Amino acid sequence: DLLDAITQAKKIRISTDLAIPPSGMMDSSMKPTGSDVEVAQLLAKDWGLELEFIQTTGATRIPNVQTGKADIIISTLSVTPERAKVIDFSKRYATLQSDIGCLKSLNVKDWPDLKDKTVGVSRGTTQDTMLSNMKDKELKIARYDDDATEVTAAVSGQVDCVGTSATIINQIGVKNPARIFESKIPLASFDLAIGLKKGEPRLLDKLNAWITENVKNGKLNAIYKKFHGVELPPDMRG
Amino acid sequence: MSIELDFPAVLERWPNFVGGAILTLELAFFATVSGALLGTLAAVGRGTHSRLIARICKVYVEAIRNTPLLVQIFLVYFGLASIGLKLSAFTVAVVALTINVGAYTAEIMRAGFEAIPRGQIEAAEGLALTRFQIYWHIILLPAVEKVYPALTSQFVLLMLASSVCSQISAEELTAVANYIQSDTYRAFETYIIVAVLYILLSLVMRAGFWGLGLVLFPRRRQLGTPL
Amino acid sequence: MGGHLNINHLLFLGHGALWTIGLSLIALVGGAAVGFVIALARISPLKSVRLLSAAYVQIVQGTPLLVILFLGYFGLAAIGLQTSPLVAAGASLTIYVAAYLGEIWRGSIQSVPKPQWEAAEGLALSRTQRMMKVILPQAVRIATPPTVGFMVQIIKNTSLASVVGFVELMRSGQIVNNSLFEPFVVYAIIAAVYFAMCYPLSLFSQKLERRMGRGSVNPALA
Amino acid sequence: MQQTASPTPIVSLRDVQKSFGSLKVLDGVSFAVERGEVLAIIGRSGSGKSTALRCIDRFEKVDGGEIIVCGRRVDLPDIDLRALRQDVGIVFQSYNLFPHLTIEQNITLAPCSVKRMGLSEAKALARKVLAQVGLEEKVHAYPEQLSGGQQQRAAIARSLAMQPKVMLFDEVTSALDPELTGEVLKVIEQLAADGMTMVMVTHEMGFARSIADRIVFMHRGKVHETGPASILTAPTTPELVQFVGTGNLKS
Amino acid sequence: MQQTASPTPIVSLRDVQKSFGSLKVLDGVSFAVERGEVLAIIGRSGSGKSTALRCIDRFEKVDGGEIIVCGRRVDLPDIDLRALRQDVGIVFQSYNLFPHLTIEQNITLAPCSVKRMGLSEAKALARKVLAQVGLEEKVHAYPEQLSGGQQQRAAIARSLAMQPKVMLFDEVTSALDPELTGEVLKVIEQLAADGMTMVMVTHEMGFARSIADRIVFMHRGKVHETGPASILTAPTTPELVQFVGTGNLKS
Ligand SMILES: Nc1ncnc2c1ncn2[C@@H]1O[C@H](COP(=O)(O)OP(=O)(O)OP(=O)(O)O)[C@@H](O)[C@H]1O
Ligand SMILES: Nc1ncnc2c1ncn2[C@@H]1O[C@H](COP(=O)(O)OP(=O)(O)OP(=O)(O)O)[C@@H](O)[C@H]1O
Ligand SMILES: [Mg+2]
Ligand SMILES: [Mg+2]
Repeated sequence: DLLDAITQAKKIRISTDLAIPPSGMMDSSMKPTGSDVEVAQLLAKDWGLELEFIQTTGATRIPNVQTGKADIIISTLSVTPERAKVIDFSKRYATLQSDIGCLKSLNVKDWPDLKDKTVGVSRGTTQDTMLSNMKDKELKIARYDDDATEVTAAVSGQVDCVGTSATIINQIGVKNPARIFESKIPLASFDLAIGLKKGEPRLLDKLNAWITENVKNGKLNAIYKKFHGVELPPDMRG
Repeated sequence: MSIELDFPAVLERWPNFVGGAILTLELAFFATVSGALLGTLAAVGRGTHSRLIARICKVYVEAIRNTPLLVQIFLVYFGLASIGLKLSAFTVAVVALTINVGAYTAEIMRAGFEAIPRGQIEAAEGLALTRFQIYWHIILLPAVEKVYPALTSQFVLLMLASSVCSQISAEELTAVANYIQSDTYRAFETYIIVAVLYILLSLVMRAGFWGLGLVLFPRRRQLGTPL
Repeated sequence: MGGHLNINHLLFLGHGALWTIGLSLIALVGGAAVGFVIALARISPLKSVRLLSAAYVQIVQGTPLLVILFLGYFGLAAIGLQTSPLVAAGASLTIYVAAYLGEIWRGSIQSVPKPQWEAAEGLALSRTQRMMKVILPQAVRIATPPTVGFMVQIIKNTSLASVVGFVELMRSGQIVNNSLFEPFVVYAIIAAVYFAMCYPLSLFSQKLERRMGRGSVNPALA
Repeated sequence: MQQTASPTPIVSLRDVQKSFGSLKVLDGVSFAVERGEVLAIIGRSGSGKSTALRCIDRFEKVDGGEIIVCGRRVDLPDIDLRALRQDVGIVFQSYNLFPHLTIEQNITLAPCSVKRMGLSEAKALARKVLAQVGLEEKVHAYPEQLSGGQQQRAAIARSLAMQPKVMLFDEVTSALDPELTGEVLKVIEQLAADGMTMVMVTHEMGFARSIADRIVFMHRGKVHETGPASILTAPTTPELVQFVGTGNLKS
Repeated sequence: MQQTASPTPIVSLRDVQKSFGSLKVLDGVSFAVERGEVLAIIGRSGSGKSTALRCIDRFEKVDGGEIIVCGRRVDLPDIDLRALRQDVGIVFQSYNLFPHLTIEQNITLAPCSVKRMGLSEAKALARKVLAQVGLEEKVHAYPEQLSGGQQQRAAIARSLAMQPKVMLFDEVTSALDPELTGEVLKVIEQLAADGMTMVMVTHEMGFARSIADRIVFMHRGKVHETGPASILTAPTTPELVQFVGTGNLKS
């Protein structure tokens, strides 16, 4: 099975999108970095394997493992029942806190205040799905292809509100001090898990064991804190 | 087959697909109409005696034809917002696509203008028609007729290229596909459906152009000459 | 995240530009070879061959390149054919380019005036001799400007190969932008690099066009 | 070079010079056309016949000399081109009908656009000029549905509809076979009988002889011989002798 | 319809039928050409002259009737086209020289490719046929550097180089002015004097009269009158009277 194949090749191929900061991105010397990147590196080191990143775009993360181009996905995959029909998920290795962030000067306290404001999101993210399902709240949603475009939309004034992780919300003010954004309404916390092809129970068990161990020893929490500025939620810190 | 295809799971989102396809068609329609106008003007501009106007038109055509559409869209979308002009994604998409296809249309139309035999223009000059009357009555329609297949292809390509508008939050067909496939993780089913829809849309457009050709070129209709 | 544009970013972009050039070359060489066959098939005396090639052209021209690339890479893998990204991208681009070049060249071949075909026939030349010695040398002159014009479009369209994992110019720009969040700077650079690659070709095609004294009617891509 | 000096010529060229690049095409051409006169310009290929004709309607700018048409100085840069062309009708060898318009639309276009004539009036006019050239039944046909001779007659009708004071013809029959040529020449004969002033470049020696009041024989950009039609039967210069000689092969 | 029955005609058409769609273009055409004979086909535009000529070299398939050329049944589907065309040379109104090749290359192409002649031998042949048409000095020129008459003569030379048994000419002079026409007709006269079998469609009545052994007058897809050149001066059918009558306008 896949686990044997990996062990035999002494190499693990991990599907990661390197254009979704702060989980996957490039540092100033154009080396991969980010929370997912370090998780992947930790995993490869622990298992004594060589690590190969399969560069993907958001849309091709899943087909890469489905068709055997990559072994697993570590790329801010959040778990939903719908998606679980198509691939298997490990236990969560992190959670992602998402908020509605708005221009600081904007008087937004609760959902009704968002009426006739446009909320920018990254298309196809779980934030997108959540907001889209809130039919009763009469939200106007602008979907961008990735976080960078979403941030640019906020920076340039195309939108005054965004639905994304707290880390990204803070990034907007850094880019344009005239438009500082802050978290206004907590949206949800999503579980992030490692994705793999269906029907690989041995690999799945091994991943789960590895996650349990590294949650316990605090390594995953350290990585998360380094990039997201906050700790994992208490119930995950063991 | 290493994966199971489950089309019904994706097809149950058909209203989204239809919505996306309609938006794609709308984008293509408006950009085609205004792009045809802009391109024709630019083609006329390139042929004027005013050096300045000809130069401006040439720079426009070359700058657009040699840079990617995506970059153009970003520059219009974020550029306009940065100077405080907040237009809807749809408007921006139409504007950017118009600017883009206008440049290609200009080149095609120029070829059409040049394909009008000199004798036709001299005959019109001999009849004392003004420059504008000559363009309007003698050059425009026959030129369009000559390059109609190229124009048609160009506008179908524009429709296909409008997929990059998903980047600036226009909910056209590709955007819908991205949304659905990241929601369901059923990329294959989604892409196959999208491919079929795009082929259908291109057939719809070609049929539309065929019909328009019947109206525009009464002579062909009357004599039964195919385009 | 954040930070300023530095030499590493530029090197990264340069690396992406090299891939863009490489992919373009593959697309053009492969597309030209297959496109030539398509062009001949489109004017074949056999109706079935004509219909098949026409259907091929119609379908490929109606499908976005992105979808072709996706199905070429993941679709083949799904039915058990593992291909490397390079092979998949090469094959998909070839399929795509061939449909367009095939059409451009068919038009050029058919635009060689009918009397030329008849004159060659009247001299008892065989079908191949007529094609090789009389028709193609003339068609090449007609076909060159639209072909070069189309090459410009291909250079820009290779950006879609990012879907199969290529970090070519556009994708490398996206990656840089997503770590810098400086879209205006990054995209201006990308636009400039594309312009530097495409404009010489555009100029060349215009020169050819002018030398031959005719306008090129190329079904160019957006 | 003999020049027919007479009261008020409707067209007159004096010492006209014209070069294309380094090629001198017209080298001091002078002739004049009286009201109601028919002038035929003959000469071998490349001798400058078409160029001379085109200069009269200012399709070419001249480099020197003087051209006066209906009292207008055509050689000057500030000439009112559109006024000139309302007075002058020109018909080319390649008929240049507008292929996307019906014969009627071809004819009514200029009267409606230029003279602001009403559509119904223009249509009546179209019928009148088409009758003049014997093409009444073709008003609604498109040019490509007509034979060459019919197309050429329609082109003449289109010019006539602008009621020009002088008509220029440039080898209007040389693309036609003998029978179609006959049709067109009959129309021109009729125009001549009606008193239209005409300048025609032609290869039809027989026709030139029978219809032209005066012949201008051009050779290498100069008017080499000029005189009444009889010079064709009794040419004096060796060049005209040779030219008429080869021309006879056509007969 | 009179048919010249005689020993072994090199070209013979018997009751040839040909339609384009619903248009009957050839309606039972029969005539024959003897070895060394010069046949001129005349008739008004659209009467089917070109079509008849094209059928002889099988550029058109016939619907019925029989065509025999150099002993080959051209009407049958299994004809060896390339063998036929080695025996028949055809020259069109639009000279159709290959613009991308020099005159020499135009001429040597077929002998080298079809007859597998050596290049030096082919070049010598090119010089010979060019001498025949008086164009020796143009061997290395490209077609566009030649005048119309020269191009047409080069096209004739190209056909001659294949040493055909019969030559077909379709209005080879009608795109030319009288002087250039003269050049080409001289070449054809010389060929006739050398005994070449020729079928020519022509509008040059004078030329047809002086060179043709026999005239075929076509009218509405039929051979309406046929006979020696003298029928042109004494036509018997009203159609030929009318045709020659209008043709006279050309002289
Ligand atoms: N626009 C032009 N540019 C350059 N040369 C030209 C141009 N028009 C005509 N010529 C040259 O000028 C000369 C005279 O041309 P023109 O057409 O007046 O001759 P023509 O007497 O009408 O001959 P033909 O009987 O063949 O029509 C020719 O040598 C021709 O090549
Ligand atoms: N390929 C074709 N398809 C349809 N109709 C044709 C075709 N070729 C010729 N015809 C028609 O057949 C008729 C005879 O044509 P053909 O060319 O033989 O006439 P022609 O006697 O050579 O006339 P011309 O003197 O004008 O050359 C014409 O009415 C013509 O329109
Ligand atoms: Mg002329
Ligand atoms: Mg003919």
